[in-house]
Amino acid sequence: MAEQKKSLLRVHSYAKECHERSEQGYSDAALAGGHQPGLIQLELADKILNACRANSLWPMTFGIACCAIEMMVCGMARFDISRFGSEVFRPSPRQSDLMIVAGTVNRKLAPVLLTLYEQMPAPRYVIALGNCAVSGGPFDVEANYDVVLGVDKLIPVDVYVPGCPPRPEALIEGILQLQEKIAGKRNPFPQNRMPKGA
Amino acid sequence: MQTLNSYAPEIIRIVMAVVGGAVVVFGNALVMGYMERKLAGHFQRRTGPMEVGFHGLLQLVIDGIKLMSKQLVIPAKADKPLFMLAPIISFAPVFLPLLVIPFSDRIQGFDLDVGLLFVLAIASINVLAVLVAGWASNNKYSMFGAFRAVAQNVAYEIPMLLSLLAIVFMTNTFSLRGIVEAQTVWFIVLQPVAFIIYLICMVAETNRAPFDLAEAESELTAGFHTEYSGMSFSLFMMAEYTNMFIVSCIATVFFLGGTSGIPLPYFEYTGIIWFLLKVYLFMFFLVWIRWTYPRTRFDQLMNLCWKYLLPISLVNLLITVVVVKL
Amino acid sequence: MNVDVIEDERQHQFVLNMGPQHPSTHGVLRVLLKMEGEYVLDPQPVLGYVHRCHEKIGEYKPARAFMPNTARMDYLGALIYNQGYAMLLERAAGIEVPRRAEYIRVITSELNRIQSHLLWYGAYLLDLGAFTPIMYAFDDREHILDTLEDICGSRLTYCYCRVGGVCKDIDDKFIERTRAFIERLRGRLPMYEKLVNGNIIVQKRMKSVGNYTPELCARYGVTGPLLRAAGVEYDLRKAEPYSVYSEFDFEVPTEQQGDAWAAFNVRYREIEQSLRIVEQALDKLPEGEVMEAKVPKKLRLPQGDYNCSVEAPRGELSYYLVSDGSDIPYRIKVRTPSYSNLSVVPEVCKGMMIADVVTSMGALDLVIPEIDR
Amino acid sequence: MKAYFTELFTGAWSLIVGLTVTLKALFSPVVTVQYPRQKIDVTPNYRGHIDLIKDPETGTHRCITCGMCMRDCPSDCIYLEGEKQEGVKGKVLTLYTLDYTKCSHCGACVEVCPTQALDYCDDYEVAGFAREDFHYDLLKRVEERE
Repeated sequence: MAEQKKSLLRVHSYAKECHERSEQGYSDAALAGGHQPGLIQLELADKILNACRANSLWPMTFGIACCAIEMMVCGMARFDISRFGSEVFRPSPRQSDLMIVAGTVNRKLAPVLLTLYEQMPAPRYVIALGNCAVSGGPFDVEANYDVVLGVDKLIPVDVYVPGCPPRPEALIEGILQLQEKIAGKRNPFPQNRMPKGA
Repeated sequence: MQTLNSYAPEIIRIVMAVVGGAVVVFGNALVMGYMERKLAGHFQRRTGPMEVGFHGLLQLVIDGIKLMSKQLVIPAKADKPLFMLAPIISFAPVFLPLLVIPFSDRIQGFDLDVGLLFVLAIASINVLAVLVAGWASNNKYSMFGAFRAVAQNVAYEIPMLLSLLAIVFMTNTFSLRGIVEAQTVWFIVLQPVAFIIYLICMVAETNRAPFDLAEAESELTAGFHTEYSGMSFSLFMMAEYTNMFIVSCIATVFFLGGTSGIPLPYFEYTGIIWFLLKVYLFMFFLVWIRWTYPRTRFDQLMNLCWKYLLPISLVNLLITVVVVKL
Repeated sequence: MNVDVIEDERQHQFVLNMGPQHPSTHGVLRVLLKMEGEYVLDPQPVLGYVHRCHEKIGEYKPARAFMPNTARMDYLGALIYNQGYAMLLERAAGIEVPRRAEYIRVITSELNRIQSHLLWYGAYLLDLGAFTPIMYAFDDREHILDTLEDICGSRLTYCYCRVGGVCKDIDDKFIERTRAFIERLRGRLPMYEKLVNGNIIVQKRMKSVGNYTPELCARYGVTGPLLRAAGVEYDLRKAEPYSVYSEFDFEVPTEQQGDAWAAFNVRYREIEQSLRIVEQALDKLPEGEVMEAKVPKKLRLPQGDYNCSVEAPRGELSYYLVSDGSDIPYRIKVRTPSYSNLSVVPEVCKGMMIADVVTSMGALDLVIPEIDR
Repeated sequence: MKAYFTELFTGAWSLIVGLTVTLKALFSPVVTVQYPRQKIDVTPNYRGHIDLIKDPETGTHRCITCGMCMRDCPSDCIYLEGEKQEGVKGKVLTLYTLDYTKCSHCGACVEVCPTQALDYCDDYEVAGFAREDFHYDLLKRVEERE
């Protein structure tokens, strides 16, 4: 019984793959699948699909530390990312398109992060929210022995949002930039006209 | 030649019914999805979808297309055939109950003598789909969700049927049109207790909050559809919305007089406007309570059913029988 | 001995892994649940998913440079953590703090406590499956954050206290906004009572879930609202008044049942008490400097060990610092309340349904980075 | 039996009361700020990343290259270099880089500066596609500012 419990507790040790990735960065082979060109190229269809993907980014409920609170605030009444169609925080990675890494990733969490990223169906996007996720932040000091210095060493990151923690506006800006990256067109559209009744 | 002629109008009717059913299912999912997100927004004092199309009108269309274009993940240790089958089992039968629902005096697939039984029978296939989905996913959370859904649906079908039976005793017919026609006074006035019981059972049958134990987000991540992605997930969602539509239709037929309402001049199909209005009133209610109440616990849910709803609906049925038959 | 029993156990029991990514663990806590059906036989929390070497970093830097780290341990009670650490260093270096600075610390700390409780209130109801209260709670919370941002410069992880005072004086605008907020929140509380506290589903979900007896709390070192929910009137602000808390008139809310509902009520009533403290502090606010002038640039702490405890939103927080006479501490140890509070989970949540485990853990008001440090 | 019905009715009543609250919210105005179109007035005290102040008298920064900020920074995010130049008293700043991705907004650098050469800037909506985007060259920023 004790043995069984111990082995259960040891599941997420700093896996070999994570160690390699954080030392050397991720290899292209690790990323294949998500960004492979399709067999048939249909430009118009791609354009439409990309526009759709950009405007319905469903984030995963995956808060790690301080920035998670600002991520929650983003979904709340004041800032309300539902205006851009991304308030549907899905608890299951299978149904989400966007992983907002909101907080510090350490060696114990790194394999979990990888698993979650790989459980998300393609196309998937990652936003590194906050200094810890961008580069290790205030923990990138001599005494640090556990924090992974930047989540981009483990998984490919699309948009970086620095700050400690960033204001919710910065996260919205990050989502808008991600939309621009996906669809090539910046939301909101048209740029500076308020919709009536808002 | 003779036979073909006699069959031709029937074929047209079938085609029309199928097309109509598809329109209702997909249209309802879009309208309901939009309504839910927008209403949720305003219940919480925010705007909801806003930037995608005028006031976010295109949001649901875009979500649908996105879900279709997502990768379909099948977990390595899942039971593949069953895993693929579950969303289809859930989604395919939702067309059938729409056939017997009298949307107006003229719009009805066919008037079945046992319309009510037909609807309830088909509606319970959904729970099979949930069970299959939970089992095939090979995920403990899904499994929990599936078991809860089965227990819940089996339990709540009883008071639901009993409350509706009270009305069947009054009208002496199972035919939905017959029931609509029998209502000189809306049955909500004559049978308020049955109405309230039906209302509660309706929420439980569709697995909506506060009885959404099958997909209890904070306990079981996403419940029975934890492992489903992309299109199969959206099939589940569409089935859920259509089931909501169907139970609301039944409520309208049984308690709010179906198509009755102030007739509009020069319009033969005026009934459908009233009908849909009432249906969406129920849908609004479902959304309203979802964004107001917390979730109940599983044993409390069962308590509510066996200790309160079942005895009260039985008593209600007895009283109805005594009053009607004496 | 009995083979049948063991086989039986294997057939019926299984392990459910809740977390690290799970909506109701408030972060990346992982709980291993040994289950039989819906019932939890043995819950075991697994920690360390946000371990960020805070204490080790503290040993490498001058004592003063640890201040931003304190805010990141518990991001919801950042100002209280700041205050505690500043008080520790002042105690060690023998620095007097101006009275106005003490008052400002109390005002900001209590505002911080209110926002922490409001966030917990919303998040707890979210755990129970209600989506709307969290929106209303966050709406009120935004007002506090705006007010605090005006003087502290950030919304969440403030670094406001300094050794010997606070870094920025408050102005009339701040006082005005705070008073307006007190008015507003008092007007909103009846709405919460109608929507949540009176709701039968909420009461049914929370009542008699968890059993925190005073003995259990003493055994595991549980402090804060949970201890008060068990009937022990212990609040550091009253028990050993630090700062200027002895000058205010407030109550320590307690309940007797020791379940989730009692903890819920204690926290809810604490919001009202904190409002009272802020109001009195604003009335009594003395004039003067906010920063002691004679604070050395390089803070050398005399050799010895120092301790300082404050009442954080989640319980008793205490800092322990060993100094070898240089400006870099030899050792910093932080006793965080959530860690002790979490340790009762295996005992309290035994035999519960899985939904109750969620309720019970929500009542603990966990902040995971504070547990792992 | 009495308890049974009391619970039923009080429970039902509490549920109805709850519904009125949300219904009232449905008809009250929204509190959302339509962010990209409409912005909150962020307080002037907001702590963004640090910036060198442009002195209106001299038209340049006030940094004397003492390196206090670099030494006091808890997370080593500031790096600056200076060199002796002919005809100028003290050192002249030649490089001032800030690795914003490590900053924790503690304000140590701003407070320690003997000439008050540093201040927080108001950029609260920064995001980018690479982490190098946030390695700011403050000297260049102060020159580019009008």
